Amino acid sequence: MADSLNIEELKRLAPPAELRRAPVVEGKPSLGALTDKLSEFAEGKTPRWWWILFIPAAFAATVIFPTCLFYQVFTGVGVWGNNHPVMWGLDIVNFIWWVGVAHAGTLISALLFLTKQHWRTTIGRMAEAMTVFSVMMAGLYPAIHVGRAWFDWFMFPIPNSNGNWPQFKSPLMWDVFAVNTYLTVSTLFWFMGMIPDFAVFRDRATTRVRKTIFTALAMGWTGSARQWHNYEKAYVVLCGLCTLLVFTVSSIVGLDFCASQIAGWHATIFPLYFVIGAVFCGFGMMLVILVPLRKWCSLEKVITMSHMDKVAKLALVAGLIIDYIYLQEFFIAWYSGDTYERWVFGHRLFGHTYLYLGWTLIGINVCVTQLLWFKKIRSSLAALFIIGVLINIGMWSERFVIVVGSLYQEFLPANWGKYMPTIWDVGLYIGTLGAFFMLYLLFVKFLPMIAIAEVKGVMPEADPHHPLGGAQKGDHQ
Amino acid sequence: MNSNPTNSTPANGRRYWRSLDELADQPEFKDWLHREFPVGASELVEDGQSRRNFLKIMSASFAFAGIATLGAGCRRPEEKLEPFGKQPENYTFGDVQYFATAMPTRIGAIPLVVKSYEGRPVKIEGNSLYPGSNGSTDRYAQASILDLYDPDRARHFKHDGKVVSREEALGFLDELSKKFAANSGEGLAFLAESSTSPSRARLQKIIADKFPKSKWFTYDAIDSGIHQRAATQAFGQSVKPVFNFDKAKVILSLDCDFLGGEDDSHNHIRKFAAGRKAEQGMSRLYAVESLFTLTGASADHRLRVPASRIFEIAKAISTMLSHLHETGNPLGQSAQCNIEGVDSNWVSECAKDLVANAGKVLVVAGQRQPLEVHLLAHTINSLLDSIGNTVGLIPTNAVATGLEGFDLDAIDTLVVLGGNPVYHLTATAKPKNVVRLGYYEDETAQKCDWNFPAAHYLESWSDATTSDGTVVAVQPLIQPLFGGLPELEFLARVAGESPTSAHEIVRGTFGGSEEDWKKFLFNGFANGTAGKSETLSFQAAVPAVQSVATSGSNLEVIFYRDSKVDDGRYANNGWMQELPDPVTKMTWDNAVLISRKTARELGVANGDIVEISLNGKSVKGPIWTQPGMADYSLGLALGYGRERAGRVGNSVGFNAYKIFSGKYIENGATIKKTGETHVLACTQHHWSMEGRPAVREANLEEFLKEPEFAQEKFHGVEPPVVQSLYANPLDEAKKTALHQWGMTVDLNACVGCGTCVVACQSENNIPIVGKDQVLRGREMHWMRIDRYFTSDPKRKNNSSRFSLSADMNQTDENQQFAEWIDDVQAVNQPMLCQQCESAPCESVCPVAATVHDQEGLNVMAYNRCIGTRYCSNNCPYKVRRFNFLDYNKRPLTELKGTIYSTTLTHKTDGVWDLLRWWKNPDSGMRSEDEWDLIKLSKNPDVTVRMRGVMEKCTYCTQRIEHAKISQKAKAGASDNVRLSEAAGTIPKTACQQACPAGAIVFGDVSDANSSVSKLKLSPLNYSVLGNLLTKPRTTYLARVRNPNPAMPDYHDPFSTEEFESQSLTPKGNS
Amino acid sequence: MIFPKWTNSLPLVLGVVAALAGAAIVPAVTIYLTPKYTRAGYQPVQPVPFSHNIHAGQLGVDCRYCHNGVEKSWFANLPGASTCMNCHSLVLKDDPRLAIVRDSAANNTPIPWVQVHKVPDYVYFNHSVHVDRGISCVKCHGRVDQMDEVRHDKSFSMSFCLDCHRNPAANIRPTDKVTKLDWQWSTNAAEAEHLQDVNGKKFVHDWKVESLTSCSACHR
Amino acid sequence: MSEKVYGLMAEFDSPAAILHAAEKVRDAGYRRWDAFTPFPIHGMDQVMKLGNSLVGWVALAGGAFMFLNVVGLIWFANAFDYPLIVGGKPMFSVPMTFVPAYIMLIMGGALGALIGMLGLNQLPRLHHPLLDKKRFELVSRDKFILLIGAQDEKFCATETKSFLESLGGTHVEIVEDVE
Repeated sequence: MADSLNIEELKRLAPPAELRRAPVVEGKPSLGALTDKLSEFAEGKTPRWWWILFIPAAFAATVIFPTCLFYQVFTGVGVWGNNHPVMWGLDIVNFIWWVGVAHAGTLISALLFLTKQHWRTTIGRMAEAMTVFSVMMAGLYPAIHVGRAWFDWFMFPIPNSNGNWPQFKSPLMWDVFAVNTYLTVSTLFWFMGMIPDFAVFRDRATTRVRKTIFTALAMGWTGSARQWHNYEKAYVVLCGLCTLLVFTVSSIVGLDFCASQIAGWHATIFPLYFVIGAVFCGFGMMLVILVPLRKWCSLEKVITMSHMDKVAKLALVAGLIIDYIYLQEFFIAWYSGDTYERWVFGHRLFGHTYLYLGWTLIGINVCVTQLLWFKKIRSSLAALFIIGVLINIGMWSERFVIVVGSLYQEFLPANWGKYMPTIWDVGLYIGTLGAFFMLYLLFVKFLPMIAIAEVKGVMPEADPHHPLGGAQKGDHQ
Repeated sequence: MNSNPTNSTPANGRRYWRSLDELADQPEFKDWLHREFPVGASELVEDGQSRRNFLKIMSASFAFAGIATLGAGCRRPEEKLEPFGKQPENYTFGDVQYFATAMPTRIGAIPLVVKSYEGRPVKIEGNSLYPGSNGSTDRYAQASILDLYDPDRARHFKHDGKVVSREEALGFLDELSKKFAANSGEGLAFLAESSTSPSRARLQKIIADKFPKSKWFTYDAIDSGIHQRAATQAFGQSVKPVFNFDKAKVILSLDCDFLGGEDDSHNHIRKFAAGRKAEQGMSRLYAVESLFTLTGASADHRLRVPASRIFEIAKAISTMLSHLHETGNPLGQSAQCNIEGVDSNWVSECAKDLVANAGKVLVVAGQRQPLEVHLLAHTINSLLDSIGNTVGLIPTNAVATGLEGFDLDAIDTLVVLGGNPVYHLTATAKPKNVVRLGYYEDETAQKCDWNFPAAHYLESWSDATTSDGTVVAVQPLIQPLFGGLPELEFLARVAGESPTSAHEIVRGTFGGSEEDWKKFLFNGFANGTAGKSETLSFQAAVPAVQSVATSGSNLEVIFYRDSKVDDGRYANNGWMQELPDPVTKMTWDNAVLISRKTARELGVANGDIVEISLNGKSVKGPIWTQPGMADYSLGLALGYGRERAGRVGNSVGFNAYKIFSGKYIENGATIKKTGETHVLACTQHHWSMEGRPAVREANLEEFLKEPEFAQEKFHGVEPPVVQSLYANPLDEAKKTALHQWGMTVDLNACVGCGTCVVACQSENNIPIVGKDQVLRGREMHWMRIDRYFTSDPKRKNNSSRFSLSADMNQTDENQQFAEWIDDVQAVNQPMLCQQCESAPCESVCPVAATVHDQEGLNVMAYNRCIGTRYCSNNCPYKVRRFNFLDYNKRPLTELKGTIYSTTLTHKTDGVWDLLRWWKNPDSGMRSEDEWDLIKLSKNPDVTVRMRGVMEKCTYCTQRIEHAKISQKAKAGASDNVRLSEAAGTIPKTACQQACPAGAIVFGDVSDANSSVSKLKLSPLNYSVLGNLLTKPRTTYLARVRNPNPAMPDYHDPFSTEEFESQSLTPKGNS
Repeated sequence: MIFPKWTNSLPLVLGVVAALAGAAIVPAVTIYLTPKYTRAGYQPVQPVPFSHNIHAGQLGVDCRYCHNGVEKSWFANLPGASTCMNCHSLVLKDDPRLAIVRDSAANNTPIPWVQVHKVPDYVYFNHSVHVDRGISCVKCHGRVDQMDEVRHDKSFSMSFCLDCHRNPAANIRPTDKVTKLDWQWSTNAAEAEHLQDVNGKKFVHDWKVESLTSCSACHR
Repeated sequence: MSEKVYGLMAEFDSPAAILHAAEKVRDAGYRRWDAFTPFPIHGMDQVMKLGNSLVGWVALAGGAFMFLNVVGLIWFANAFDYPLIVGGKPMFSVPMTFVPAYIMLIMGGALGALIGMLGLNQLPRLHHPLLDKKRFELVSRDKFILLIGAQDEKFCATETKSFLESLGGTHVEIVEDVE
C-alpha cells in the first residue's frame, strides 16, 4: 500500500527522463550487497592481472628508480641532459607534470563534493589516491634535482648557528611550502576519508592480521552520530581547503615561471594556465586508471558509463580552456611586438628541434580533445582510454615545450643551445612512473579503493526521507 | 731570504719537494738560496696551514655547516701548524708577493709580474712598469702557468727510456762536452728553437768557438722571423720592423693577422686600439685575407681572396702607387687592376685612401705570406713615407734559421733544445745519438737517447729581448718542481762552461754594477735598452710570384698558427684546449676550415672527415664551414693531433704537420670525403645575432652626426617605462657604502682575442670540463666572448614576424648552408656577469646564496648554494655557470669520455672513492700526486667550487676585498678607508688587467672622477638588454666602424641593418 | 577485541612522549651540535707546554711579539723557535721542557703545534683588518692571557661573526688597546658599558667602520 | 577481569527507522544515548541536538595561527634578523609574504580540521565495548544501532530494553565494558 502511494507520488515529482540524474550505482543493490561488492576486491584473491602489472611497476620502483637516483646524487646533475642554457630539463618537466596529474584528484573529490555532485563518491577515493601518489613523485623532483641534495634543509626555516634563513622572495621557496602542504593536506584528506571504510574492513575482517591492522587504522571509529557530526564538518572544511589547493598549488608552480624574466615564461596567465593544464592532465590520468580498473575489478555497476561520461566531459571543459589559453598566449606574443616573445612562440610551432613536441601538444590538446564532444566517443571505453593516454602525452609535451622551449633560445643568441634527455633522465621518469603505479596497485589491493560509506550515504536507501530508506508516507518534513 | 730550505723537514711533504733535499748540495741550489728575490718553496713542506690554504675547496664535509665536522669525539680532526724553525726576516706569512719576470717568445718576450703565494706562483700579469705596456699579456702567457703544474710534464732524467739519476745524467753531459772538445765538435749539432735571450746567444757563441766544427740549427714550426728577414732584405741592413699601429691613419693588412695569430699580437692590439678611439679620430683598417681572422673581424673593409693571390693585389696597389710616385698624377684609369674575382674599385679606392694619408699609412704583410709580399709591403710603406713613422726599423742581430745543411748522416750527436722536431717535421729517421732537453716526454722524447727534463720559465733563470729590443729578466719563482734543468744551464754544461748555474750565466751576460742588476731584477727589464728606430730606404728588387688560380680541384691550403695550442706546445694545457677559438669558437679540436661555396661544391658539410692530399701526402680532418672564408681555400691549424702530448692533449684534433712542408700557403690540394664524421665542440652554436641589439654599432659618419645612437632609444625603439612599486634597497645602501663598483667594456677596442677568458680562468680557479662536456654546453668560463656574424639582411630570408621563414626553421647545424654567411662582418662582445642592480638571479634563489652587497656587487656564496639552477635560468645574459659534475676532482683521463665514473663505483689509488671521501672529503677522484699539483695551481684567494654549485663572475671580489682590507689595515684609527683611483688603490679585475686593448675598465662609479664614471658618461655607453630593467653595472661602449664612403662595399654596419629589418618601427619612424 | 583497554590512553601517552622528546632534542641539538659546544672548549695538548698565562699574562709579553704577522697578514703566524730563543737562550736555557724548541731553533725542524682556532676554508678571515681597526684579540680568542694551554673559547660560528659585524660599536676599542686583553673602559661595569656605547659609536663614525653582513665580506 | 554494563543496544533496519526511534528516545528523556550508522543520517544532528560542530573553529584557529606565524617568520628572517639586498626588491612586502602564508594557512586549516575531528571524537580509541559485539559489526554494513548508555539517569536494564524493543529495535543486547 505504502509502496504504491510512494511510487505514484514519485512519478509525479520526478523530472522528465532526459533531465533525470543517472543513478550513482546501477542495479539497485541493497546496502549490504553494495558493501560486499565494494570490499570484494581488497578481500578477495589477488588476480593475475594485478601481478602482471605489479611486477614491472615494482621493478621500476625498486630497481630503476633508486639506481637512477643514487647515480645522479653521487655523481652530479651532469648525468642528466641539463646544460647551459637549459638548466632545467626533464626534472622540472616531470615535476610539473606530476603536480598536474595530482590536481584532478583533488578537484574531483573536493570541488565536486562542495558542489554536491553525488557521482563523485564512487571515483573520489581513487582520484585522491592518484593525488597523493603523484604529489609524492612530484615532490621528489625539486628535492633531488638540485646540485647538492644533501643541503635541501637550507630551504627550510630552521634556526641554525649560521644565522642564515631561506629567501622568501623566491618562487621556489613558495614551491617548497606549496608542495609540502599539498602532500600533507591531500594525504590527510585521503586518510580521513578512509577512516569509516577502515572500520568497514575491520568489521569484515576474517583474519587476525587484518583485524589488527584495520582496527588500528580505523582508530576506534564506531560510526556514532556524534562522530559523524564532527567528521562531516571536518570533511567540509578539508574539501574547502583542498579546493583552494587545487587553485593554489599549480598557481605557485606557475609562479616559478611567470615571476621570471624569460620570454615564454614571463606571463601573468601562467597560474591559471597551470591550474587548468594540471586539471586537464589529471582527468587524462583518471581515464587511464578508471577504464581498466572498473573492468578488472568488476566495478562496472559502481563506476558506471555515466561516470565515465562525466569525467570525459570535464576533461573536455578543461581542454577547451587550455585551448583558449594557447590561443591567447600566441596572440599576446604576436600582439606585444616583443622580439623575444615572438621568437620563442614562433619557435614552438615553426622552429626547429622541438617543433614536433609543439605540434604534439596542439594535435592532442587542441584537436584530439574535441573528439570528446561526441557521445559515441564518450561511451567508448577504448576511445576514452586512448584519449586519456594521449592527454597525458600532450600535457607532458606542453610542460616540455614551456620549460625547455623557453630556455633554449632566449635573449642573447650566443647562449642558445639544445637539450636532450639522457638515459638517466628517462630512467628516473620511468622509475617514478613505476613507483606511482606500484603504490597505486598496492592501494587498490589493500585499501578501500572506493569510499564505501560515502557511496552508501548517497544511495536512496540511505535517505531516511526516501521510501527505500524506510520512510513512510508523511515523513516528508 | 725568506726561508732556508736546507733546514726544512720534508717528512710530511709530498714527493715533489723531496727534490729539495736531493738538490740541497747542488751548487746552483746554493746559488738559488742567495739570490735576490727568494721564494718560500720550502713553505710547502713545513707549514700545514699553508698547505691547507692551497685549496680553499668546499666539499661535503661541511654538510653540517655551522654544526662543525663530526669527527672523532665530536671534534674536528686535529691539524698541525708548523712554523719556521728560524723566523725569516722581512717575510710575513700569508702576504702576497710579486716578482718581475718575462715569458720568452719566438721573436721577443712578454714582461710579466707574477703573483706568488707562499712560494708558489699563482697568477701571471703583464708588467705595467715596462715602457709602453698597459700591463697586459697575451693568452699564451696567461695559460703558461698551468704548464708549470702539469702532472704530465717530464719528471725524470732518462737514458734509453729508463730513469737515471740526476748525477748520472749530468755526468753524461760532462763526458759529452769533453768528447767533443777533443774533436772540436765534429759531428755535434744543435737543433734549437729561436730565442731572444742574450745569454743563450752568448753561450751559442762560446759553443761555436769551442766546437768550431759543430753546427747550430734554429728551427721553428711557426716562422715568425720573416718580418725581420724581409726588412733586412728590403733595407739592406739587419733590422727588424716595429709596427706602430697607433700612429697609422690607414692600415692595410695583406693577410696579416697582426691582432690574432702573429707573434707579439698583444702589443699590436694595444697599439691598434689606441688608434681607434671614435671620439678622437680613428684609423681605418683594410684587410685582404683568406681565412677569417680577428684582424678581418676588426677591419672596416675586408676583401676575401685566396691567400696565394694576395701578391697580385699587393702588386696592383704598389703599381698604382709607383705610378703616382713617378708621374705625380692621381690614380687614373690606367691604374685599374684586373684581378679576377676582385672588385677593381675596391683596390683602387683603397690605394687612393692610402695615398691620401701618406705618412700615416701602415701596410703589413702576414707572416705566412712569402717574402715577396713582405717586400711589396715595404715598397708601399717606403713610397708613402711610413718608414720611421708607422714602421720603425730596429737594428738587430742576424739570425740564421731553417734546416739548410741539416744532414742526418753527418751528425754524430744531436742536441735538441726544446721544440718538438719529431712532431713538427714528422721525422722518422734519427741521428746516431740524440740528447734532448724537453719539457714533456713527447713525440721527440720517444726518439731520443737521452732526455733531460726542462725547467719551466717560471722555474729558471734566463733573459730575453722584447720585440722593441729591451732586455728583460727571466727569474724563477719556484724551485723546479721536478728538478728540471734551465736551458742555459744545460747549454753551459754541454759547452763545458763554468759556472753552469743559469743565474750566474745571466748575471755574467748582464754585466753592470750590482745596483743595476738589482734594479734590473726589480723592474724586470733594463731601462733604455730598447732599440732606436733607424731611417733606411728601400733598396731591394721584388721578384714576381706566379699566382695560381684556385678551384675545387686545385685547392689552396693555409697552415696557420693555432690561437690556442700555438705550434702544439700548449696541446697539454687544458685552459688552452678549452679556450674557444676566437673566430670559430671551437674547443678541443682543429678542423679543415672551408667556405660555404667550396663546401657545397665539394659536397661536404660540417663534421665530415675528408682526406686532404697535398704533394703526395695526405691527412684526414673534419670539415668546418667558416663564414667569410675565401673560396677554394682550406685553413688548417697546426699543433693538433699530438700522440704523446699528455693526458689532456693526446689525440685532440688532427696533425696538419703531416702535409706541411715548411710553406704556409700551398696550392694543388684536393680533398676526398671519407664518409666518416666527427663531432666538433663549439661553445657558441648560433652565428647570427638575429637583429637583436646586443652589440650596437655605427659607422663613424653616423656617430659624428648622432653621437647618442647607441642609447636606450636605439634606432627609434623606446624602452618601456616601468616604475618599480618599491624602492630598491640598494639605493639606500649606496648612501653609506664606500664604493660602488662598475665596469665598461669598449666594444670598439675589443678584438676578441680571448686573453681575458684565460686570465679569468687562471684567477678564479675555473676548471676545465673536457670536450664531451663542452658539447653539452657545460664549459665553465665565467667570462666568454660572444662572437656574432652579421650580414646584409637582404641576403637573409628572415623576418621576426610570425612567419614560416626559412631562417627560423633552420637549425644551428644548417647555418653552414645559408648564403648569407659568405660575406659577413663579425662582432665580438665580452660577456661576463653584468652585476645588475635589480638582479633577476637573486630574487629567485631560495636560500639567499646570491645577494647584493652594499657596493653593488652581485655576490655569490658558494657554500650556501644548493644548486637549483633557477638563477641561471632567470639570468638574461646567461653568465652563470653550474658545476654539473665535480670538474676539479674528475681525473684528466675522463675529459673526453661520456661515461661519468661515480664515487659509488670508482677507485682511485686502489681505494674506493666513497671510502676515500668518507675519510677525507677533500679528496678527489684523482690520484694523490695529480691532486697535489692541482691544489698548487689554484688561487688560494678563491674558493674552489664543488659539484652542484653555481658560480659566476663577481668582478674579482677577492681582489676588491684584498684592496679594501689593505686600505683599512693601513687606515687604522682613521677614516681613510676609501679606495680611489687618484691614490691608485682601486684594484683591477683579472680580465681588465690582462686585456691588451684596454677595453675593460673597472672602477668606482660613485667617484665622479674615476675613469669608469667618465666612460659611463660617453654617448656610446649602453646596457645590453637594458629594457629588461635589470640596471646592469657592466655597460658597453658601442662599436664604431670607420669604413671609407668611397669604397664599393661601404654600408651601414650589418648588425644595424639587421636590427632595422627586424624592428617594428623602422629608422626615422619613431 | 584486539586491543585491550589501556591502549586507549596510548595516543595521549605517545603524544606526550613525542612532545617531551621534541623538547629534549631541540635544545640538545642547539647545544651539542653547534659550534658553541663542538668547537668552544677545544684544548689540545701541545708538544711544548707553553703557557700563555705566564708569558702574556704574568710577564706581560705583547701578543705581537710572537704573532708578529697579525697586523700585516690575514694569518696570525706562530713564532719560529728562533723567537723563543731570543729569551730562552738566557732564561731556562737548559730546561728539559724546552728541548723541542732548542732542537727546532738549531735544526730548523718545525714544532708540530696543534691548531686550535680555525674557520672553514671558504671563510676568508683576515686578522690584520680586525686588529688594526680596533677589534681586540679577546673578542674572538677570549682571555688567552689566563690560559695555560690555549683553549677554543668562542664558538666561531657564522652567527658569532655576525653578532659583531652587525654591531661593531659594541666591540670596538682604541687601537692601542687591542692586545691588552684585560683592558676595560672602566672598572665600573655600568660605566664601562656606557663608555663603550659612546666611544664605540664615535669610533664607528670617525673611522668609517662598516657593518658588513653581506656574503662578500667573508666569502669569495 | 571485571565486567560493567556499558549500555543497551538495539538494532534497526533502515535510516528512517533509527531516526524515528531516536526521536522517541530523545522524547523519552534519555540523554546518554547514541546512534551508530554506516553513514551519516540526514536529520540525526537535529534529533540529537548536536548543534554546530566545533571542528570549523579549530580549523580556523589552525589556519590563522599558521598564517600569522609564517608572516612573522618571513618578516623576522628576511627583514629583521638578516636583511640582505635581494634583486633590488624590498626586504618585506606583501607579494613575497602572501603566497607562502596563504598556502600555510591551508596547511594549518587542514591540520586543524583533522586534529579537531579526532580530538572532538576522542579518537584514536582502539578499545571500545561495542567492538566486542558481534552484531555491532553490521553497523558498518547495513544495520543501524541505537545505544542507551548505562550511565544515563533513566537507564534501567529491563525497562530500557523493553522500551527499545517497543521502538522496533531487534537484537536488543546488553553491552558490557570489559576491563
